[in-house]
Amino acid sequence: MGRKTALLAFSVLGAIAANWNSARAADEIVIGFATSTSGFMVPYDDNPTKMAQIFIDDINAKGGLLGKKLKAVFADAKSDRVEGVKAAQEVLRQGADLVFGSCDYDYGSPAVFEAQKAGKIAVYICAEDPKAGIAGPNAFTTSAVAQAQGIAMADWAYDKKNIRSAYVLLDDFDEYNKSVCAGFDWKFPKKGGEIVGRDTFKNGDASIASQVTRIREAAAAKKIDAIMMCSFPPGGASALRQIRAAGVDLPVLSDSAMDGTYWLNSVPGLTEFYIPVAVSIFGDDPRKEVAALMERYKAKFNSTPTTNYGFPVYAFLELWAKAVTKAGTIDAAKVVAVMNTFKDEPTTLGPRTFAPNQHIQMTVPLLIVRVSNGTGKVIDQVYDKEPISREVLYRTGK
Amino acid sequence: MIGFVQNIVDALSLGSIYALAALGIGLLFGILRLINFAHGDFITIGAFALIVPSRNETAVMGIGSLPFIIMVPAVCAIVVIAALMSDRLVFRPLRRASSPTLMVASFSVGYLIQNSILVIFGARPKGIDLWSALGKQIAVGPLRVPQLELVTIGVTLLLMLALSAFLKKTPYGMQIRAAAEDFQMARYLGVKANSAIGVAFALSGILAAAVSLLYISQTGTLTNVLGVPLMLYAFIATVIGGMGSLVGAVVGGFTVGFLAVMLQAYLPDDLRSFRDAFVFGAVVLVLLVRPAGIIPTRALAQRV
Amino acid sequence: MGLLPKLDSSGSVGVAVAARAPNTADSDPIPVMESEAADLVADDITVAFGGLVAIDNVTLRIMRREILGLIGPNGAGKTTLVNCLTGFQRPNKGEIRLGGQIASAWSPQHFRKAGISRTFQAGRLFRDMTVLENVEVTAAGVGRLRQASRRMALEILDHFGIADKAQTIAGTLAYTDERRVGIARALVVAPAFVLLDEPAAGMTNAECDDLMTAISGIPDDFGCGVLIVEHNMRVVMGVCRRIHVLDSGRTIAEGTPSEIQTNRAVIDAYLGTGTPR
Amino acid sequence: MTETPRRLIESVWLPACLSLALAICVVGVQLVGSESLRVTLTEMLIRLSIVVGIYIFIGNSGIISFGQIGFMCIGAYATAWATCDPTWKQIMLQGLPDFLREHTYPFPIPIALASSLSAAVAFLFGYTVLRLSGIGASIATFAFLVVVNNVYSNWTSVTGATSSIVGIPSLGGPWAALAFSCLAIVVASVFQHSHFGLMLRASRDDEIAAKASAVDVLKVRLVAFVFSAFLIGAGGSLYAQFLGILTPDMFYMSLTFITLAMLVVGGIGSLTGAVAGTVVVTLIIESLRALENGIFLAGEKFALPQGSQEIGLGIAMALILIFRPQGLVGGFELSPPLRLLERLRLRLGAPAQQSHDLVSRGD
Repeated sequence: MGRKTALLAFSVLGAIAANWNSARAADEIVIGFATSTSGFMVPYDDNPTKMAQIFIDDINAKGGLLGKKLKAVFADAKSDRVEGVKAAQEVLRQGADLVFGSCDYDYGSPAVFEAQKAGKIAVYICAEDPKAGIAGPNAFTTSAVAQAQGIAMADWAYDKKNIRSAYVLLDDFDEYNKSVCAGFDWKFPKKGGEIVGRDTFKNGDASIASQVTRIREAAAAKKIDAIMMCSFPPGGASALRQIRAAGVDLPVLSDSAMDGTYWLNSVPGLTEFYIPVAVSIFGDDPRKEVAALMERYKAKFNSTPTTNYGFPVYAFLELWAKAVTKAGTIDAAKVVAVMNTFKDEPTTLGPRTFAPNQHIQMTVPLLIVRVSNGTGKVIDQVYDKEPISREVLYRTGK
Repeated sequence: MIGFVQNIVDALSLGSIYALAALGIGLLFGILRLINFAHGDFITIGAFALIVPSRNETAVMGIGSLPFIIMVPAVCAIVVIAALMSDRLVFRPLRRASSPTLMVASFSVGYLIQNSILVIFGARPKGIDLWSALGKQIAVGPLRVPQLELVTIGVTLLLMLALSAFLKKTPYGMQIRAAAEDFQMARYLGVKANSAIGVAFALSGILAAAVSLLYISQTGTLTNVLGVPLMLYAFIATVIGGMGSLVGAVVGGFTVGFLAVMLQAYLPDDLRSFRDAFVFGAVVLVLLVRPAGIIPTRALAQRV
Repeated sequence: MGLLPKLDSSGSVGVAVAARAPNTADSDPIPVMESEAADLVADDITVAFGGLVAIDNVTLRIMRREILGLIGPNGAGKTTLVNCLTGFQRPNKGEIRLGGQIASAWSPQHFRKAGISRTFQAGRLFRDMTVLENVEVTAAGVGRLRQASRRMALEILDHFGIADKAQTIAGTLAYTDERRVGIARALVVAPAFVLLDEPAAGMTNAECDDLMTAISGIPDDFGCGVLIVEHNMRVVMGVCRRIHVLDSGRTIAEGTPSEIQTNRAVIDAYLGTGTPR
Repeated sequence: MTETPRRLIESVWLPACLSLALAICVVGVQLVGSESLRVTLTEMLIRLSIVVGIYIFIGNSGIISFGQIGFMCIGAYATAWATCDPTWKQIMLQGLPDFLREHTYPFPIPIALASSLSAAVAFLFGYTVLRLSGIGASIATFAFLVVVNNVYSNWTSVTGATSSIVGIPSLGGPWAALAFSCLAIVVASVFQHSHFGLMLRASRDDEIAAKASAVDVLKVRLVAFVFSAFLIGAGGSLYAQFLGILTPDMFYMSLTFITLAMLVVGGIGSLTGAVAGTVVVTLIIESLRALENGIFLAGEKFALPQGSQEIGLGIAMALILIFRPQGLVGGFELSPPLRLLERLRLRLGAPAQQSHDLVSRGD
């Protein structure tokens, strides 16, 4: 039995292997996507992958880069870490010069490390974990640190909304949420605000009844101006529904992961809900170029971006193209060397900065979106340039 | 003090949901010795039955927009059909299989359901609004109780009474009880095993549908794995309550609900993140003190 | 072929010799001396399950090298008493003593290591294991080395004439073979006492005859005392010198077979609940 | 044939055959030379050592444990503690004891640390709960999994909580994994042929009768549990070194269920089953993935729709169980063709060494 199975295994694996083929034309620059097109990561990876294709179209329409056309190749990372490694190997075999890994730091890292090992530039397609900025000499992420969102909320709430006391509700299910709250926890007291209470829940909790009870008790004992909720759908939406159902009408400040309208049915009649985003997908982004980008996305894919997470990759690719042009080569080391010198380099989404040990944005301009009546509206813009300390970034030394 | 009473109500409400889910698992375990890991996915089916199948990001209510009197039976019917199909296609051919085999088979069924939903509805979580009016609160003295919690507790009591009346008063119910007590003996006495089991699957389907509706009206969000944590808590509840005992399943459900809510409410700040470790640690303690569960059944007692 | 082999008067090879000299290299944890002090005693024990009293102030003594019968109508508490004497049930009151030591709180495996073994009504063989392994387990359990265990198991199987089935999976055995393996399993590693729970259940008369011969030989061949719980009166009357009668958890009579057969209380007890087989 | 060489052959045959089959796979893949296949094979071999580790406890004791993957988590993190860069640990894992925080250790110390820590935890936990039987014990092990996951997901100063740990140096490719899975197989085989294995299987078949046969059920279960945790801890260590990145959620429900499914699909009662189940389930997954990516047949590209891999796996597992409720090998164990060996020996007048067929009913 064992031997038969082994033989069978061998022959099938052989057959699978024989199906691989690789080819790269000399006049092409290949961009590999080792992102997920199946499984639970799809909602995160889908939009940015599409946005990158728009960039490729734009460049090719202009005649390419260094006289070569850009070509996209794809391999499904299947929302699985080990598959991520294999997807990276697959796109590398197809000649990828730049490899995108999954949006999430945990799920993107296997592919990013694999591509770096092959000496290529490797990019998390939208990870906001600060660690994605120090994942290696050739590793980048397109986004800004999650802390920036909490900081933006603290700035705006204190300065513009006159919020002086806040209650922090953290979904400690994952890193992203903790980072957002860490930014808020750092900035809000610094501005003079007071955090009057805090509590945690987990994204999958069936009920947050006791957390709501505690918020109500805290509100009865002391004045609370707003709740800062660090979470993401579905748990964040569910928590918001329960908070509102319990008659807690305080303003709720949140993060970019709560962007989009797809979950709004969960909280009928939601008002007084505020999020920081890089780009508004509600059709009212104040920047003309961004609005135009949105139109091109609609035209190409016949759908609007679901969240703002699709956009930063475009800005990143602009920088990369600029660096390639400047270096006159696609050699990773030379391109990275140029990118490391970018300081407040303009892009469609605003200025971007890299440094040898900082391949993530520390500060970006963020829009404040108010959600009400089932849609969002840009009401303000925040650009906090204060350097974030290491303790806040990596949440060390409590 | 008010906070404490409030926590009791919260715990009763959460406990109710776990108890209903545990009843569904306990019912099948009693008869088949099947730990139905797919039960949570029946709950998921009930939730997705409400909306129009589509991969669009915004969910559109289908059955969920029908009047209450049609919507509830329709959701129940869909879950019952799913439960009966899983019995017919998978569990019936496995009647004589060992319990690990049954368990892994039920896990396969659940995996299949989760991934089919993923393919049909897409991976992005969906938001829907079911009975948000129930979220309104009733003031009872200084206490403010969400109607939904009262409804949840009420529905649970009602379903428990209805189930126990069904099991005690109807011929099918008696067959199920006989089968739960001693399956082989019940067979000798002429209980038609497959139909009794079919009825039990249908009942567990109705219980799952009830959990779906109560749960969704509370959370308003749909994902393809929403039933999994419910199932796990319910599974724990069934065992510490006393495997195979329906009263035990209910008692276990409330125990787990109370543990979760009270620990969340009264653990100190630093330890609150470790709530689940405490809940499950307590589960182990309950088992060590009462290995056969809080309400042990004769059927499972080890006989020398 | 009969159920059990006829034994010659000197007893069988190896096994019996080993049985008579149990204290060799790796000795039993409790040295059992052949004197009154080595008896297995249930002293005035009571067992209650919730409100239900299963055993009520029962005293019973099994001596080395005797065969004691334990009878009584269904529900009299016979199996509960056997459970108490083998560690499966702790008495609520009273003590179990072995050779003067108090054994009430011992675990079942402690009892077995101390030389008290039992069979079960339902057979309870290890169904997925071979016959040899079924018997070997006990030798392993009391701490014999692997080689020794296997040798002892083979010897006892040989003694009961089932060595040829050593590699058969126990779950596939015929009913009578199952019984033989059960008894062989109880007699491996020279127990001081063996408690047989309804060994004759479901047997034909001819099979019962073989069984009686075998049981009668146990005290001499293995040097141990036997307690036999049995409904079949022919078997009980045929092999026992002494009989203990329980009814509703109480001792109602004790004596020789002929005394028991004429005892008024015993006859009432049986007529009250049905006819003895 | 005399008793001793026969027993020797019996206990050597099984691990030798299984290891040989796996070695052939590795050599084959190395010859084909596909990087992705190498990754797939390495992952399969690591999983194999995990499934075999699980088998040691579940297969022999009959207690379904949901907790064994918790030991993988413990082993993997222990490895990270021993191998990651000290400057990184000083920032992220300040709660570690000095000897871990300030140093890195070369192979094989991380693996030794991983397996002994797992084994120690298994001893403490097992000693407390293995007096439970059946479903109660299963739930206790499940609770163990949840507690381990919860603690590792929140103990920021020691595990980095949900934050991933990166920079674990990688250890070899398929060869290291092969060595480990062979080691696991040998340990499992030795255990199964030992006295402890015998007594444990007796308690699996009938706990009451085992007690009456002087078996200290708690003790034998505990021994198996600790052995199992030891191997699984080592497997976790290997997995951490294979992937280079760690988060607690990797070692939770889905891995628990997939490994249990591998064991049950293969046949819970035999080591051959554990190996066959792992290989077959991996093959099903990989074939479906390949089909989903599309294969070329006669110049035409055929591809299954997205999601058919998961759905196909669910259906395939259900079908296997329906048609073979005892698992693929149904409790059969590869055992030496003794009769054939005997005949050969008689004919040749010398002990035979090689043979190529026969599956016969084993333990």
